[in-house]
Amino acid sequence: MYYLNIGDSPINVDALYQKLKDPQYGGIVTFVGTVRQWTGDIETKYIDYSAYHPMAEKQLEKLAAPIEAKGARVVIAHRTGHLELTDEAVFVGVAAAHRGDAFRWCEYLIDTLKQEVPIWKKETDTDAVRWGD
Amino acid sequence: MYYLNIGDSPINVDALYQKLKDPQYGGIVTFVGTVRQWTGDIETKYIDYSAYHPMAEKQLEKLAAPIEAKGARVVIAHRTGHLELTDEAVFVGVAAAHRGDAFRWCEYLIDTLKQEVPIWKKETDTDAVRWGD
Amino acid sequence: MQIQVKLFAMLQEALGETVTVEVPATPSAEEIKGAVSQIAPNLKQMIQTSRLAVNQEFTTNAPIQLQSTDEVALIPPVSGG
Amino acid sequence: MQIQVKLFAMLQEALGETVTVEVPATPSAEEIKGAVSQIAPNLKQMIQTSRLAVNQEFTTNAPIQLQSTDEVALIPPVSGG
Repeated sequence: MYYLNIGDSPINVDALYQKLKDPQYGGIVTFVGTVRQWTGDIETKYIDYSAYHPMAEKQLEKLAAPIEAKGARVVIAHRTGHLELTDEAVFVGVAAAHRGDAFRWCEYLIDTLKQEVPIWKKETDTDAVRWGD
Repeated sequence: MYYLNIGDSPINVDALYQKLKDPQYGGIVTFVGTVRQWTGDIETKYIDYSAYHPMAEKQLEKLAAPIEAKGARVVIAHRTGHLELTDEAVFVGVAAAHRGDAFRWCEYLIDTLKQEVPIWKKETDTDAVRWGD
Repeated sequence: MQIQVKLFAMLQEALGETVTVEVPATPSAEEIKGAVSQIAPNLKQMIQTSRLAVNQEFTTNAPIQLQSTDEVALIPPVSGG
Repeated sequence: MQIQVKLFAMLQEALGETVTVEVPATPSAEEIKGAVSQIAPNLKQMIQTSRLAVNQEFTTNAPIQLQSTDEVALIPPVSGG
Protein backbone atom coordinates (compact mmCIF):
# COMPACT_ATOMS: atom_id res chain seq x y z
CA MET A 1 0.00 0.00 0.00
CA TYR A 2 1.32 3.43 -0.92
CA TYR A 3 2.74 5.90 1.57
CA LEU A 4 2.23 9.60 0.83
CA ASN A 5 3.20 12.58 2.96
CA ILE A 6 3.34 16.35 2.60
CA GLY A 7 4.66 18.27 5.59
CA ASP A 8 7.30 20.44 7.20
CA SER A 9 9.46 17.68 8.69
CA PRO A 10 12.77 16.91 6.98
CA ILE A 11 12.56 14.05 4.46
CA ASN A 12 14.20 10.91 5.86
CA VAL A 13 15.39 9.23 2.66
CA ASP A 14 16.49 6.04 4.37
CA ALA A 15 13.21 5.56 6.23
CA LEU A 16 11.23 6.10 3.00
CA TYR A 17 13.51 3.70 1.11
CA GLN A 18 12.91 1.03 3.76
CA LYS A 19 9.16 1.25 3.06
CA LEU A 20 9.84 0.11 -0.51
CA LYS A 21 11.77 -3.06 0.38
CA ASP A 22 9.79 -6.27 0.06
CA PRO A 23 10.60 -9.84 -1.03
CA GLN A 24 8.12 -9.52 -3.93
CA TYR A 25 10.01 -6.63 -5.57
CA GLY A 26 13.42 -6.88 -7.22
CA GLY A 27 13.86 -3.30 -8.41
CA ILE A 28 13.54 -0.05 -6.48
CA VAL A 29 13.92 3.29 -8.27
CA THR A 30 13.91 6.52 -6.31
CA PHE A 31 14.07 10.15 -7.32
CA VAL A 32 15.15 12.78 -4.82
CA GLY A 33 14.97 16.48 -5.64
CA THR A 34 17.24 18.67 -3.54
CA VAL A 35 17.71 22.42 -3.32
CA ARG A 36 20.33 23.31 -5.92
CA GLN A 37 22.64 26.30 -5.53
CA TRP A 38 23.02 27.46 -9.13
CA THR A 39 20.50 27.67 -11.98
CA GLY A 40 22.53 29.19 -14.77
CA ASP A 41 23.74 32.52 -13.36
CA ILE A 42 21.16 32.63 -10.58
CA GLU A 43 22.32 31.63 -7.10
CA THR A 44 19.67 30.28 -4.76
CA LYS A 45 19.95 31.01 -1.03
CA TYR A 46 16.92 29.05 0.20
CA ILE A 47 13.43 27.95 -0.85
CA ASP A 48 10.07 28.03 0.91
CA TYR A 49 7.44 25.53 -0.25
CA SER A 50 3.71 25.81 0.45
CA ALA A 51 0.85 23.46 -0.38
CA TYR A 52 -2.92 23.44 -0.65
CA HIS A 53 -3.87 20.87 1.98
CA PRO A 54 -5.51 18.41 1.65
CA MET A 55 -6.00 18.85 -2.12
CA ALA A 56 -2.28 18.18 -2.64
CA GLU A 57 -2.54 14.88 -0.75
CA LYS A 58 -5.63 13.91 -2.78
CA GLN A 59 -3.77 14.62 -6.01
CA LEU A 60 -0.89 12.41 -4.86
CA GLU A 61 -3.38 9.60 -4.19
CA LYS A 62 -4.70 9.94 -7.75
CA LEU A 63 -1.15 9.57 -9.04
CA ALA A 64 -0.19 6.65 -6.82
CA ALA A 65 -3.32 4.50 -7.05
CA PRO A 66 -3.04 3.47 -10.75
CA ILE A 67 0.64 2.56 -10.31
CA GLU A 68 -0.14 0.47 -7.24
CA ALA A 69 -2.93 -1.19 -9.22
CA LYS A 70 -0.23 -2.52 -11.56
CA GLY A 71 1.32 -4.34 -8.61
CA ALA A 72 4.04 -1.86 -7.67
CA ARG A 73 4.55 0.06 -4.44
CA VAL A 74 4.69 3.86 -4.37
CA VAL A 75 6.21 6.13 -1.72
CA ILE A 76 6.05 9.92 -2.18
CA ALA A 77 6.99 12.65 0.26
CA HIS A 78 7.14 16.40 -0.33
CA ARG A 79 8.51 18.79 2.20
CA THR A 80 6.96 22.20 2.85
CA GLY A 81 8.29 25.17 4.80
CA HIS A 82 11.83 26.51 4.78
CA LEU A 83 14.55 24.52 2.94
CA GLU A 84 18.26 25.22 2.74
CA LEU A 85 20.74 24.15 0.03
CA THR A 86 20.93 20.33 -0.43
CA ASP A 87 17.80 19.79 1.69
CA GLU A 88 15.50 17.18 0.14
CA ALA A 89 12.31 18.79 -1.27
CA VAL A 90 10.74 15.66 -2.75
CA PHE A 91 11.17 11.88 -2.64
CA VAL A 92 9.44 9.63 -5.19
CA GLY A 93 10.06 5.88 -4.94
CA VAL A 94 8.66 2.92 -6.88
CA ALA A 95 9.32 -0.74 -6.11
CA ALA A 96 8.36 -3.18 -8.88
CA ALA A 97 9.08 -6.71 -10.02
CA HIS A 98 10.94 -5.42 -13.10
CA ARG A 99 13.33 -2.50 -13.18
CA GLY A 100 12.11 -1.04 -16.49
CA ASP A 101 8.68 -0.53 -14.98
CA ALA A 102 10.16 1.00 -11.85
CA PHE A 103 12.15 3.55 -13.90
CA ARG A 104 9.17 4.42 -16.11
CA TRP A 105 6.71 4.82 -13.26
CA CYS A 106 9.05 6.77 -11.02
CA GLU A 107 9.72 9.30 -13.78
CA TYR A 108 6.02 9.49 -14.64
CA LEU A 109 5.19 10.22 -11.00
CA ILE A 110 7.67 13.07 -10.55
CA ASP A 111 6.80 14.57 -13.97
CA THR A 112 3.08 14.46 -13.15
CA LEU A 113 3.56 15.67 -9.58
CA LYS A 114 5.20 18.77 -11.02
CA GLN A 115 2.11 19.40 -13.16
CA GLU A 116 -0.86 18.32 -11.05
CA VAL A 117 -0.10 18.71 -7.34
CA PRO A 118 -0.81 22.13 -5.79
CA ILE A 119 2.56 22.86 -4.20
CA TRP A 120 4.44 26.10 -4.76
CA LYS A 121 8.05 27.10 -4.51
CA LYS A 122 9.18 30.55 -3.43
CA GLU A 123 12.83 30.79 -4.24
CA THR A 124 14.99 33.37 -2.51
CA ASP A 125 17.96 33.97 -4.78
CA THR A 126 20.83 36.33 -4.15
CA ASP A 127 19.37 38.88 -6.61
CA ALA A 128 15.60 38.47 -6.22
CA VAL A 129 12.70 36.43 -4.87
CA ARG A 130 11.10 34.18 -7.51
CA TRP A 131 7.88 32.18 -7.45
CA GLY A 132 7.93 28.89 -9.33
CA ASP A 133 10.54 28.25 -11.97
CA MET B 1 34.30 12.03 -8.59
CA TYR B 2 32.63 8.64 -8.89
CA TYR B 3 32.58 6.05 -6.12
CA LEU B 4 32.62 2.39 -7.17
CA ASN B 5 32.76 -0.68 -4.96
CA ILE B 6 32.42 -4.43 -5.36
CA GLY B 7 32.70 -6.48 -2.18
CA ASP B 8 31.15 -8.75 0.41
CA SER B 9 30.02 -6.08 2.88
CA PRO B 10 26.30 -5.27 3.00
CA ILE B 11 25.28 -2.32 0.83
CA ASN B 12 24.56 0.74 2.96
CA VAL B 13 21.99 2.54 0.81
CA ASP B 14 21.88 5.64 2.96
CA ALA B 15 25.67 6.08 3.03
CA LEU B 16 25.81 5.69 -0.77
CA TYR B 17 22.94 8.15 -1.23
CA GLN B 18 24.77 10.72 0.92
CA LYS B 19 27.73 10.56 -1.50
CA LEU B 20 25.39 11.84 -4.26
CA LYS B 21 24.19 14.94 -2.41
CA ASP B 22 25.80 18.17 -3.52
CA PRO B 23 24.60 21.78 -3.93
CA GLN B 24 25.37 21.61 -7.67
CA TYR B 25 22.88 18.78 -8.34
CA GLY B 26 19.12 19.07 -8.13
CA GLY B 27 18.10 15.54 -9.09
CA ILE B 28 19.28 12.22 -7.68
CA VAL B 29 18.03 8.95 -9.21
CA THR B 30 18.97 5.65 -7.64
CA PHE B 31 18.31 2.05 -8.60
CA VAL B 32 18.54 -0.70 -6.00
CA GLY B 33 18.27 -4.36 -6.95
CA THR B 34 17.27 -6.65 -4.10
CA VAL B 35 16.93 -10.42 -3.85
CA ARG B 36 13.38 -11.25 -4.88
CA GLN B 37 11.52 -14.26 -3.55
CA TRP B 38 9.43 -15.28 -6.57
CA THR B 39 10.23 -15.35 -10.29
CA GLY B 40 7.09 -16.79 -11.80
CA ASP B 41 6.70 -20.21 -10.14
CA ILE B 42 10.31 -20.37 -8.95
CA GLU B 43 10.97 -19.54 -5.30
CA THR B 44 14.44 -18.26 -4.48
CA LYS B 45 16.00 -19.13 -1.11
CA TYR B 46 19.26 -17.22 -1.41
CA ILE B 47 21.81 -16.01 -3.99
CA ASP B 48 25.61 -16.12 -4.06
CA TYR B 49 27.37 -13.55 -6.25
CA SER B 50 30.97 -13.82 -7.44
CA ALA B 51 33.11 -11.39 -9.45
CA TYR B 52 36.28 -11.32 -11.51
CA HIS B 53 38.41 -8.85 -9.57
CA PRO B 54 39.69 -6.36 -10.56
CA MET B 55 38.31 -6.64 -14.10
CA ALA B 56 34.81 -6.01 -12.74
CA GLU B 57 35.99 -2.78 -11.07
CA LYS B 58 37.72 -1.68 -14.30
CA GLN B 59 34.54 -2.28 -16.25
CA LEU B 60 32.59 -0.15 -13.77
CA GLU B 61 35.10 2.66 -14.27
CA LYS B 62 34.54 2.47 -18.02
CA LEU B 63 30.81 2.87 -17.44
CA ALA B 64 31.07 5.67 -14.91
CA ALA B 65 33.73 7.87 -16.52
CA PRO B 66 31.72 9.04 -19.59
CA ILE B 67 28.71 9.91 -17.40
CA GLU B 68 30.89 11.88 -14.99
CA ALA B 69 32.41 13.65 -18.00
CA LYS B 70 28.92 15.05 -18.69
CA GLY B 71 28.99 16.73 -15.28
CA ALA B 72 27.04 14.18 -13.25
CA ARG B 73 28.15 12.12 -10.25
CA VAL B 74 28.00 8.31 -10.30
CA VAL B 75 27.92 5.92 -7.34
CA ILE B 76 27.81 2.16 -7.98
CA ALA B 77 28.15 -0.68 -5.49
CA HIS B 78 27.69 -4.41 -6.11
CA ARG B 79 27.69 -6.91 -3.31
CA THR B 80 29.31 -10.32 -3.64
CA GLY B 81 29.06 -13.40 -1.42
CA HIS B 82 25.94 -14.77 0.22
CA LEU B 83 22.71 -12.74 0.01
CA GLU B 84 19.34 -13.48 1.62
CA LEU B 85 15.88 -12.32 0.48
CA THR B 86 15.53 -8.50 0.32
CA ASP B 87 19.30 -8.00 0.67
CA GLU B 88 20.60 -5.31 -1.67
CA ALA B 89 22.67 -6.80 -4.51
CA VAL B 90 23.37 -3.61 -6.42
CA PHE B 91 23.08 0.16 -5.99
CA VAL B 92 23.38 2.54 -8.94
CA GLY B 93 23.01 6.26 -8.29
CA VAL B 94 23.32 9.31 -10.51
CA ALA B 95 23.16 12.93 -9.39
CA ALA B 96 22.69 15.48 -12.15
CA ALA B 97 21.56 19.04 -12.66
CA HIS B 98 18.44 17.89 -14.52
CA ARG B 99 16.27 14.95 -13.57
CA GLY B 100 15.70 13.63 -17.10
CA ASP B 101 19.44 13.09 -17.47
CA ALA B 102 19.65 11.42 -14.06
CA PHE B 103 16.89 8.93 -15.01
CA ARG B 104 18.40 8.19 -18.42
CA TRP B 105 21.94 7.71 -17.15
CA CYS B 106 20.96 5.63 -14.13
CA GLU B 107 19.00 3.20 -16.31
CA TYR B 108 21.81 3.09 -18.86
CA LEU B 109 24.31 2.22 -16.11
CA ILE B 110 22.32 -0.67 -14.64
CA ASP B 111 21.42 -2.02 -18.11
CA THR B 112 25.07 -1.91 -19.19
CA LEU B 113 26.36 -3.27 -15.89
CA LYS B 114 24.18 -6.33 -16.48
CA GLN B 115 25.88 -6.85 -19.88
CA GLU B 116 29.49 -5.81 -19.41
CA VAL B 117 30.60 -6.36 -15.82
CA PRO B 118 31.96 -9.84 -14.94
CA ILE B 119 29.77 -10.67 -11.96
CA TRP B 120 27.80 -13.90 -11.67
CA LYS B 121 24.75 -14.94 -9.74
CA LYS B 122 24.28 -18.46 -8.39
CA GLU B 123 20.67 -18.70 -7.35
CA THR B 124 19.60 -21.38 -4.90
CA ASP B 125 15.90 -21.91 -5.49
CA THR B 126 13.66 -24.34 -3.62
CA ASP B 127 13.71 -26.75 -6.59
CA ALA B 128 17.20 -26.33 -8.06
CA VAL B 129 20.41 -24.32 -8.20
CA ARG B 130 20.56 -21.94 -11.18
CA TRP B 131 23.43 -19.91 -12.59
CA GLY B 132 22.52 -16.54 -14.09
CA ASP B 133 18.98 -15.82 -15.10
CA MET C 1 -24.18 34.86 -6.27
CA GLN C 2 -21.37 35.84 -3.91
CA ILE C 3 -18.55 33.33 -3.40
CA GLN C 4 -15.29 33.14 -1.52
CA VAL C 5 -12.24 32.11 -3.54
CA LYS C 6 -9.18 30.65 -1.79
CA LEU C 7 -5.83 31.94 -3.00
CA PHE C 8 -2.31 30.49 -2.86
CA ALA C 9 1.31 31.34 -3.46
CA MET C 10 1.90 34.76 -5.08
CA LEU C 11 -1.85 35.45 -5.28
CA GLN C 12 -2.21 34.82 -1.54
CA GLU C 13 0.77 37.08 -0.81
CA ALA C 14 -0.80 39.88 -2.85
CA LEU C 15 -4.48 39.52 -1.94
CA GLY C 16 -4.73 37.46 1.26
CA GLU C 17 -6.04 33.94 1.88
CA THR C 18 -9.46 34.53 0.28
CA VAL C 19 -11.29 37.08 -1.80
CA THR C 20 -15.05 37.49 -2.09
CA VAL C 21 -16.45 38.04 -5.58
CA GLU C 22 -19.86 38.25 -7.28
CA VAL C 23 -20.39 35.66 -10.06
CA PRO C 24 -23.37 34.55 -12.21
CA ALA C 25 -25.26 31.37 -11.23
CA THR C 26 -23.53 28.22 -12.68
CA PRO C 27 -20.46 30.25 -13.60
CA SER C 28 -17.69 29.03 -15.84
CA ALA C 29 -14.12 28.89 -14.55
CA GLU C 30 -13.36 31.82 -16.86
CA GLU C 31 -16.11 33.91 -15.30
CA ILE C 32 -14.80 33.25 -11.80
CA LYS C 33 -11.25 34.11 -12.86
CA GLY C 34 -12.58 37.25 -14.54
CA ALA C 35 -14.32 38.32 -11.33
CA VAL C 36 -11.08 37.93 -9.36
CA SER C 37 -9.18 39.83 -12.05
CA GLN C 38 -11.51 42.78 -11.57
CA ILE C 39 -10.39 43.05 -7.95
CA ALA C 40 -6.71 42.84 -8.92
CA PRO C 41 -6.22 44.00 -12.53
CA ASN C 42 -2.44 44.07 -12.04
CA LEU C 43 -2.49 40.29 -11.42
CA LYS C 44 -4.72 39.49 -14.42
CA GLN C 45 -2.07 37.51 -16.28
CA MET C 46 -1.26 35.34 -13.25
CA ILE C 47 -4.98 34.77 -12.60
CA GLN C 48 -5.59 33.81 -16.24
CA THR C 49 -2.85 31.16 -16.13
CA SER C 50 -4.24 29.75 -12.86
CA ARG C 51 -6.57 26.75 -12.77
CA LEU C 52 -9.80 26.60 -10.81
CA ALA C 53 -10.55 23.90 -8.24
CA VAL C 54 -13.94 23.25 -6.68
CA ASN C 55 -13.99 21.07 -3.58
CA GLN C 56 -10.31 20.32 -4.21
CA GLU C 57 -10.83 18.96 -7.73
CA PHE C 58 -9.62 20.75 -10.83
CA THR C 59 -12.61 21.92 -12.91
CA THR C 60 -13.23 21.43 -16.61
CA ASN C 61 -14.50 24.09 -19.01
CA ALA C 62 -18.12 23.16 -18.26
CA PRO C 63 -20.42 25.51 -16.28
CA ILE C 64 -20.09 24.81 -12.56
CA GLN C 65 -23.11 23.94 -10.40
CA LEU C 66 -21.92 25.90 -7.38
CA GLN C 67 -23.40 25.40 -3.92
CA SER C 68 -22.83 28.03 -1.24
CA THR C 69 -20.87 25.44 0.79
CA ASP C 70 -18.47 24.59 -2.07
CA GLU C 71 -14.78 25.30 -1.60
CA VAL C 72 -13.55 27.33 -4.59
CA ALA C 73 -9.82 27.86 -5.11
CA LEU C 74 -7.54 29.50 -7.67
CA ILE C 75 -4.46 27.36 -8.30
CA PRO C 76 -1.51 29.31 -9.75
CA PRO C 77 0.92 27.30 -11.90
CA VAL C 78 2.30 24.70 -9.50
CA SER C 79 6.02 24.37 -8.88
CA GLY C 80 6.57 21.51 -6.48
CA GLY C 81 9.23 18.87 -6.81
CA MET D 1 52.02 -22.35 -27.15
CA GLN D 2 50.70 -23.44 -23.78
CA ILE D 3 48.51 -20.99 -21.87
CA GLN D 4 46.56 -20.91 -18.63
CA VAL D 5 42.94 -19.82 -18.88
CA LYS D 6 41.13 -18.46 -15.82
CA LEU D 7 37.59 -19.72 -15.32
CA PHE D 8 34.63 -18.31 -13.45
CA ALA D 9 31.13 -19.18 -12.25
CA MET D 10 29.80 -22.54 -13.52
CA LEU D 11 32.99 -23.17 -15.52
CA GLN D 12 35.10 -22.70 -12.40
CA GLU D 13 32.82 -25.00 -10.41
CA ALA D 14 33.16 -27.71 -13.06
CA LEU D 15 36.84 -27.37 -14.02
CA GLY D 16 38.62 -25.42 -11.27
CA GLU D 17 40.11 -21.91 -11.22
CA THR D 18 42.31 -22.41 -14.27
CA VAL D 19 42.89 -24.87 -17.10
CA THR D 20 46.05 -25.25 -19.18
CA VAL D 21 45.57 -25.62 -22.94
CA GLU D 22 47.72 -25.73 -26.08
CA VAL D 23 46.88 -23.06 -28.67
CA PRO D 24 48.44 -21.81 -31.92
CA ALA D 25 50.62 -18.68 -31.87
CA THR D 26 48.48 -15.49 -32.18
CA PRO D 27 45.30 -17.50 -31.59
CA SER D 28 41.81 -16.21 -32.16
CA ALA D 29 39.32 -16.15 -29.29
CA GLU D 30 37.49 -18.98 -31.08
CA GLU D 31 40.63 -21.12 -31.11
CA ILE D 32 41.18 -20.61 -27.38
CA LYS D 33 37.55 -21.47 -26.65
CA GLY D 34 37.87 -24.51 -28.87
CA ALA D 35 40.92 -25.70 -26.93
CA VAL D 36 39.04 -25.42 -23.62
CA SER D 37 36.05 -27.22 -25.13
CA GLN D 38 38.30 -30.17 -25.97
CA ILE D 39 39.06 -30.59 -22.25
CA ALA D 40 35.37 -30.37 -21.34
CA PRO D 41 33.20 -31.38 -24.29
CA ASN D 42 30.11 -31.52 -22.07
CA LEU D 43 30.50 -27.75 -21.39
CA LYS D 44 31.01 -26.85 -25.04
CA GLN D 45 27.81 -24.80 -25.31
CA MET D 46 28.61 -22.75 -22.20
CA ILE D 47 32.18 -22.19 -23.40
CA GLN D 48 30.96 -21.05 -26.84
CA THR D 49 28.63 -18.47 -25.30
CA SER D 50 31.45 -17.15 -23.08
CA ARG D 51 33.56 -14.13 -24.00
CA LEU D 52 37.35 -14.03 -23.83
CA ALA D 53 39.28 -11.44 -21.84
CA VAL D 54 43.03 -10.80 -22.08
CA ASN D 55 44.59 -8.73 -19.31
CA GLN D 56 41.08 -8.01 -18.07
CA GLU D 57 39.83 -6.50 -21.34
CA PHE D 58 37.25 -8.18 -23.54
CA THR D 59 38.83 -9.24 -26.86
CA THR D 60 37.60 -8.60 -30.38
CA ASN D 61 37.54 -11.18 -33.17
CA ALA D 62 41.07 -10.26 -34.26
CA PRO D 63 44.02 -12.66 -33.74
CA ILE D 64 45.54 -12.13 -30.29
CA GLN D 65 49.25 -11.31 -29.83
CA LEU D 66 49.62 -13.39 -26.68
CA GLN D 67 52.62 -13.02 -24.35
CA SER D 68 53.35 -15.76 -21.85
CA THR D 69 52.67 -13.28 -19.03
CA ASP D 70 49.20 -12.32 -20.32
CA GLU D 71 46.18 -13.07 -18.15
CA VAL D 72 43.63 -14.98 -20.24
CA ALA D 73 40.11 -15.54 -18.92
CA LEU D 74 36.85 -17.06 -20.13
CA ILE D 75 33.88 -14.93 -19.11
CA PRO D 76 30.60 -16.85 -19.03
CA PRO D 77 27.45 -14.77 -19.65
CA VAL D 78 27.43 -12.28 -16.80
CA SER D 79 24.46 -12.02 -14.44
CA GLY D 80 25.18 -9.27 -11.95
CA GLY D 81 22.69 -6.65 -10.83
